[in-house]
Amino acid sequence: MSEAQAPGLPLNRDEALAWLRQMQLIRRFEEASAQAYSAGKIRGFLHLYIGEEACAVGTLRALQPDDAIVSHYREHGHALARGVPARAIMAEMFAKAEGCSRGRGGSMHLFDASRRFYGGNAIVAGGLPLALGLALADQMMRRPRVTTAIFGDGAVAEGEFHESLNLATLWKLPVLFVCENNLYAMGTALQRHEAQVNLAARASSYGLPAESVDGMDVLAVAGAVRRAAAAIRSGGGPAFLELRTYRFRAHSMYDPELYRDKREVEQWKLRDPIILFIQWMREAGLLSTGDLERLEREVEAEVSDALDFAEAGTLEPVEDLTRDVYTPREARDAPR
Amino acid sequence: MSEAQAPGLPLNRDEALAWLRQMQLIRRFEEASAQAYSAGKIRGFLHLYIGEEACAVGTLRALQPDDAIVSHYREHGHALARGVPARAIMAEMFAKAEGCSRGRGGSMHLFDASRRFYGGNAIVAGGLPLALGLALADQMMRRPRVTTAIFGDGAVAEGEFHESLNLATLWKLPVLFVCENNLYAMGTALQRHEAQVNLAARASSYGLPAESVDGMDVLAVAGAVRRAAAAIRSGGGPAFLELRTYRFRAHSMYDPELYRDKREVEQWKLRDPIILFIQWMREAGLLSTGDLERLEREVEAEVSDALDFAEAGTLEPVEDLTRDVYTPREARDAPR
Amino acid sequence: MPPGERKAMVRMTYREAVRAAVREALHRDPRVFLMGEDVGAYGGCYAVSKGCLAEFGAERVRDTPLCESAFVGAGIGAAMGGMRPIVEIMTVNFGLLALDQIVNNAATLRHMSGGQLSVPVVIRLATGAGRQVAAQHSHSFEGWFAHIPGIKILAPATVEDARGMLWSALQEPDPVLIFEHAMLYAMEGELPEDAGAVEISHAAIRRPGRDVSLITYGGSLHKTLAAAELLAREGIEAEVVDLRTLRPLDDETILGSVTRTRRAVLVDEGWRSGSLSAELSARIMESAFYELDAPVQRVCTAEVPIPYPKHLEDAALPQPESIAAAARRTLGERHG
Amino acid sequence: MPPGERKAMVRMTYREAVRAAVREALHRDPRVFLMGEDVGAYGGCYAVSKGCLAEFGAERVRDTPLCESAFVGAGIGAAMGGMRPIVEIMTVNFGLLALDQIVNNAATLRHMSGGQLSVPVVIRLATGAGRQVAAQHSHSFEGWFAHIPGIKILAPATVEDARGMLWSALQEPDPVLIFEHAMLYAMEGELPEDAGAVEISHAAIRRPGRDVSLITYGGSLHKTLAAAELLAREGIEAEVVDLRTLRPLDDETILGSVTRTRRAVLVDEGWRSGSLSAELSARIMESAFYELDAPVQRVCTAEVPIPYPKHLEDAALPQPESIAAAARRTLGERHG
Ligand SMILES: Cc1ncc(C[n+]2csc(CCOP(=O)(O)OP(=O)(O)O)c2C)c(N)n1
Ligand SMILES: Cc1ncc(C[n+]2csc(CCOP(=O)(O)OP(=O)(O)O)c2C)c(N)n1
Ligand SMILES: [Mg+2]
Ligand SMILES: [Mg+2]
Repeated sequence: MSEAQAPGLPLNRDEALAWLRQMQLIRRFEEASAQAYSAGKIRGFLHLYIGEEACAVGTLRALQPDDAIVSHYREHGHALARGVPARAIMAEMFAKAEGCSRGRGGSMHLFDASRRFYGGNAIVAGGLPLALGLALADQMMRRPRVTTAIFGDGAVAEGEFHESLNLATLWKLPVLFVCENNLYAMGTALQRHEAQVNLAARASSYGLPAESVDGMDVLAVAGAVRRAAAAIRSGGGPAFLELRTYRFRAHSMYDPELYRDKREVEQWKLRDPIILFIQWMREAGLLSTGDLERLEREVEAEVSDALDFAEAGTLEPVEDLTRDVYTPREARDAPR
Repeated sequence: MSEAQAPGLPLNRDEALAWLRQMQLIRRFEEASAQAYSAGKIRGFLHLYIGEEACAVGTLRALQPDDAIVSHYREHGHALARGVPARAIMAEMFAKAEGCSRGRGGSMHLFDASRRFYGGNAIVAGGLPLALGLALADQMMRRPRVTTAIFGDGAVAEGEFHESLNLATLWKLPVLFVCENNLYAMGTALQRHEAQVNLAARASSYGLPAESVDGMDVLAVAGAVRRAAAAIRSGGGPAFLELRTYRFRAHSMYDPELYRDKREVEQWKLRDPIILFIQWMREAGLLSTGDLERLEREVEAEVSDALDFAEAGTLEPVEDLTRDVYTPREARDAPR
Repeated sequence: MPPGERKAMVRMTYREAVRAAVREALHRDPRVFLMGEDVGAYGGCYAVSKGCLAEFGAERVRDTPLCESAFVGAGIGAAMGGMRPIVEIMTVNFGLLALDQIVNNAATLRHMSGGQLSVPVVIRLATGAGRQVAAQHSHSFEGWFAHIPGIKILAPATVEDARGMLWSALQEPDPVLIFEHAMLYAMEGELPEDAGAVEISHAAIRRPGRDVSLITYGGSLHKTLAAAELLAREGIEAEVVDLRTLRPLDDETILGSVTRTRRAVLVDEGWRSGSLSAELSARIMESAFYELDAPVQRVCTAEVPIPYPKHLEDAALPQPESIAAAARRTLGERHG
Repeated sequence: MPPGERKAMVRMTYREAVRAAVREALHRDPRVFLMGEDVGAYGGCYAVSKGCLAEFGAERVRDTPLCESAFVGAGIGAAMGGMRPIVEIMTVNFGLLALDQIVNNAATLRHMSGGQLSVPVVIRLATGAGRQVAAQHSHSFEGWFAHIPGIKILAPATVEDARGMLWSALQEPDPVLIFEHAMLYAMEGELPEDAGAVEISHAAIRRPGRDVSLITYGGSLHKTLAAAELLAREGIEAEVVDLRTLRPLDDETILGSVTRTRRAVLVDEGWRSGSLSAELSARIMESAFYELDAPVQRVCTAEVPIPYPKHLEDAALPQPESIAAAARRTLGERHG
């Protein structure tokens, strides 16, 4: 974690604690989700993010509030790091109307327009073109914003990835492509789905700046995102970051994990991003006695509040089933 | 045309004459098609190949009879160079049942299963996945064949291009990707549709051998294709060739050519592939007096025979309209 | 307008009417831009946007690479970002490459986000057969797309609707697809000089009649009107209904007409099985069964990839004579 | 089999039946191979092909990258090249990404080549809702795909058909799509130990009855049978028809049943407008209008992207009670 220790790194104690807290919140939130899933409170597909927390926190912390985020279906971490309340996310997964998508989307479809969090997209690579469009709108309206598209290594094989990188580069769109390379697309290992396993090299062939970053190191991620976003914001066109990470859990709750070796997982756990960050904070003298216990208590309380909130939530009335397929009349008539 | 003069180049006088004849046949055939189009004998879309003859002849002459070809909609030249009779192609464009696709396909959909000529595909990049499959069949059946996919520069932006290059490289499929880069996709110049205008560089990012070749030099094309095909045939996996060429005519008969400068066209005509090859043959002492006139007469006769044949052809009976949507019973019951 | 004064009328083609609509939109609303393959330098593959690049510049008239999924997705994203994109897909045949974006994103984002997101994108697509461009360029999928909840579908059949539907579509908060039948572009009509937006929620009775309802839209309207002429000569007064909007359907006008005439013929250029006409037939079955004097008839396209030859293409499509014959069948008892 | 002897029966799930069919095909025909996302190391996203990689090796059980268009196209090409591919698309929702290949290639190649080419590819897709996987994973497009001429569509609803349809599909010279409803995989049934291929051109009467025909297929069959049970308790004898093959439809069985019962309810999980039920209704209108005692009713899915919450998903889909209610409506006079 060399960079963080370099003089001038903008990370003071409060910030470091906030980042750590967020990583822990994601971890705890995910563990609670898995339990709620086993208890039948959460249904459908649930894709856990455990192990990848540094990617979400590093990326989202380095962006501005009016930047847009387009994520995929493994996005609880991104939503939390963006500031979507844990309550709203948990309620969403409990299928409650108080959820951030009114309960209609569930785990794979978290939305929060007020935070410019545009999903929650469950077609692999399907969010990339949307990110292009959001960025194009900013470019045409001369708004100095960055749109970040987050996706996995599996998305890189899809045609939409290619079309999007070409178009973004050609039009110099303010898009940051963030690929969370966790080495597997479901059960298919990177070298079995990509002819070119160096994803930054793959991306740079489009002529946009591309870099590989240690996705277990929140400071490295944040540094790379901050630099890339600054360049994009000042008109430099799109950039690509490969975050090298690993999911500690199965692909989804259905996955029997036949395709990888337990030892490989254990090996990666030695690089747990939360532990690494705690170590760094300790070494940098940013963690005082009691900090950790306090954070853990706070996070625990926040997650259990989210669970209570979700539990207490209400179901959307059946009569509203087809509401919002098209814009309801009330909303149409309101001044836009 | 350095390479052709290198000692040991396998091109004797007879071959050279045959190649020249084919290039001239394509040119003359195309001119006659344009006239037939103006006369209303050919309808629909007609995409002329004039200026690109060296690509077709160089490529097809370097392949084996049991290799497969998957072409796009600007494919008269490929079909002719493959040996599909001029009669059958002209009859096809005249919508006659004697045409190589029974008259049903027209200019964009030439097929000849007996010559393993698989179209004639009019969805840009849509033929690439088919080529993968044909090659996969050969690979699995241990047949030492090469499948060549021919497409334009415009196809490179499509998702199917990307998916196909990745999959072919990953599976080491015996596919030769031949991109006829004529610098325009309809009215969109290369630098306006590709972020990376060096298409060989684009392709090589997948990790397959890729080369740019002077597409106006039939010997250069043939040499590159022969080398690539040999490597593929011996199990080396796919390869990519960019043939740098230019179409002398409009994109299709509808195109008013608003997007390019007449001078640019004139400039390229100075590198007319037929003239260049004649010059080379002269310098190499392979062209005798009278050869050219004789070839021209032969070609003229062949084209006019094709026109007569097409004119005399018959229309498919209306009753057969829906025949072959599914395999007819007779064909099903025949031993397969 | 003072009584007795006539509005100044102008003659223009359907193509010119669409162009006028595009230009009006670009003038009136700075959020509007046009994007698609060859809409700029080439002038549009049907010359609809000819001159627009020069008039509005490359930022607002954007040539895209060949990447239907990415640029349609970018249109969706730009709409979410506050723009009002007009995305042109050359023909609906290539639109299949963008179907994921249309179905999984444009059509679902509002509902699945609990009403938070709005996708005011307008997609224009050419459709239909008749130009002998064969099996990959001739299909009519507008009725098929009408299956998808969350999008609206318009099919202007007259110069007036070609002129007026675009602006209305741009006022919609939800995605709208406008299908322009390629055979109509050259059709001429008269319009008031100041013609502008038309309403887009009602079907229109293009010819009143009491004996049988002929219900159709788009390119088939004119064949159906011709059929009504044929029938008139036999003393049969056919009412011709132009659906105009294919989703949502204007049940009131449709059922009103059928209830009056007690007989109906449904005409569309989709393949018969699963055609829009099937949906209309089912609705009439459900809501006007007891009003019917004869079973409803359909005249659709033969279930075959459209072949190139004119005689076969004609035979595959609805024609005035086949429409009139179906009408006569519904009147069997009287006109057997 | 000697009289009096009973065939040995085995119990298995629908999933096991599909697996047995896949294994049988791989054993019997060396041209058969299985390809798709995660069919190998992961064991299939629905565990259908679990164990097949180990049994047949990586050449015949091929994990693909995420690239639906390329691997479906490769299946089409391999079929043309003499193989008999079974291509698995995880769900039809992702199948939209491969629609260009299916519609523009698989469905057209035979006809447009004048009958020269054969595309004996089998594509298996999961379909349907019920697992709370929301708006991008739950849709039923099999009825919609049945609009496309040139392909055949099967929908096995029973363990016997899951076991037997695959081999029959592989004997077809034309492309066949097999839709497996995701809710059926866990369903158990009894089969003769030596169960094998079943014919695939006829619908089946799963329960005879004389009062009303309930016509359905796939996942809805079991809900429809449950509805028939409900009705039986009220003295209504419903006949339940399982379409089995959605394209081409078995008009004889369908119309035969309706002509006998004079009433019909059509049930499918597609959205109502433009559903397969619309096509059935139109056919009944055209061929059995005078035999009907009441208007045909449809029970389809509400026109909404399927929402995540169980109560809303249930409300969106056909259910035994709504099916029974529709049947009662057709019997209005007697059972108002
Ligand atoms: C177009 C499409 N194809 C297949 C799937 C099924 N699927 C869901 S996630 C996934 C793997 C994606 O892997 P990756 O992009 O690496 O993301 P990760 O899950 O590793 O975070 C697959 C195949 C899908 N959702 N969309
Ligand atoms: C998917 C698709 N999009 C658009 C078109 C319309 N179209 C036909 S040819 C063409 C340009 C293709 O250019 P290129 O690949 O360079 O081939 P060239 O015509 O130059 O030989 C376009 C846009 C199409 N046929 N298919
Ligand atoms: Mg991954
Ligand atoms: Mg080109």
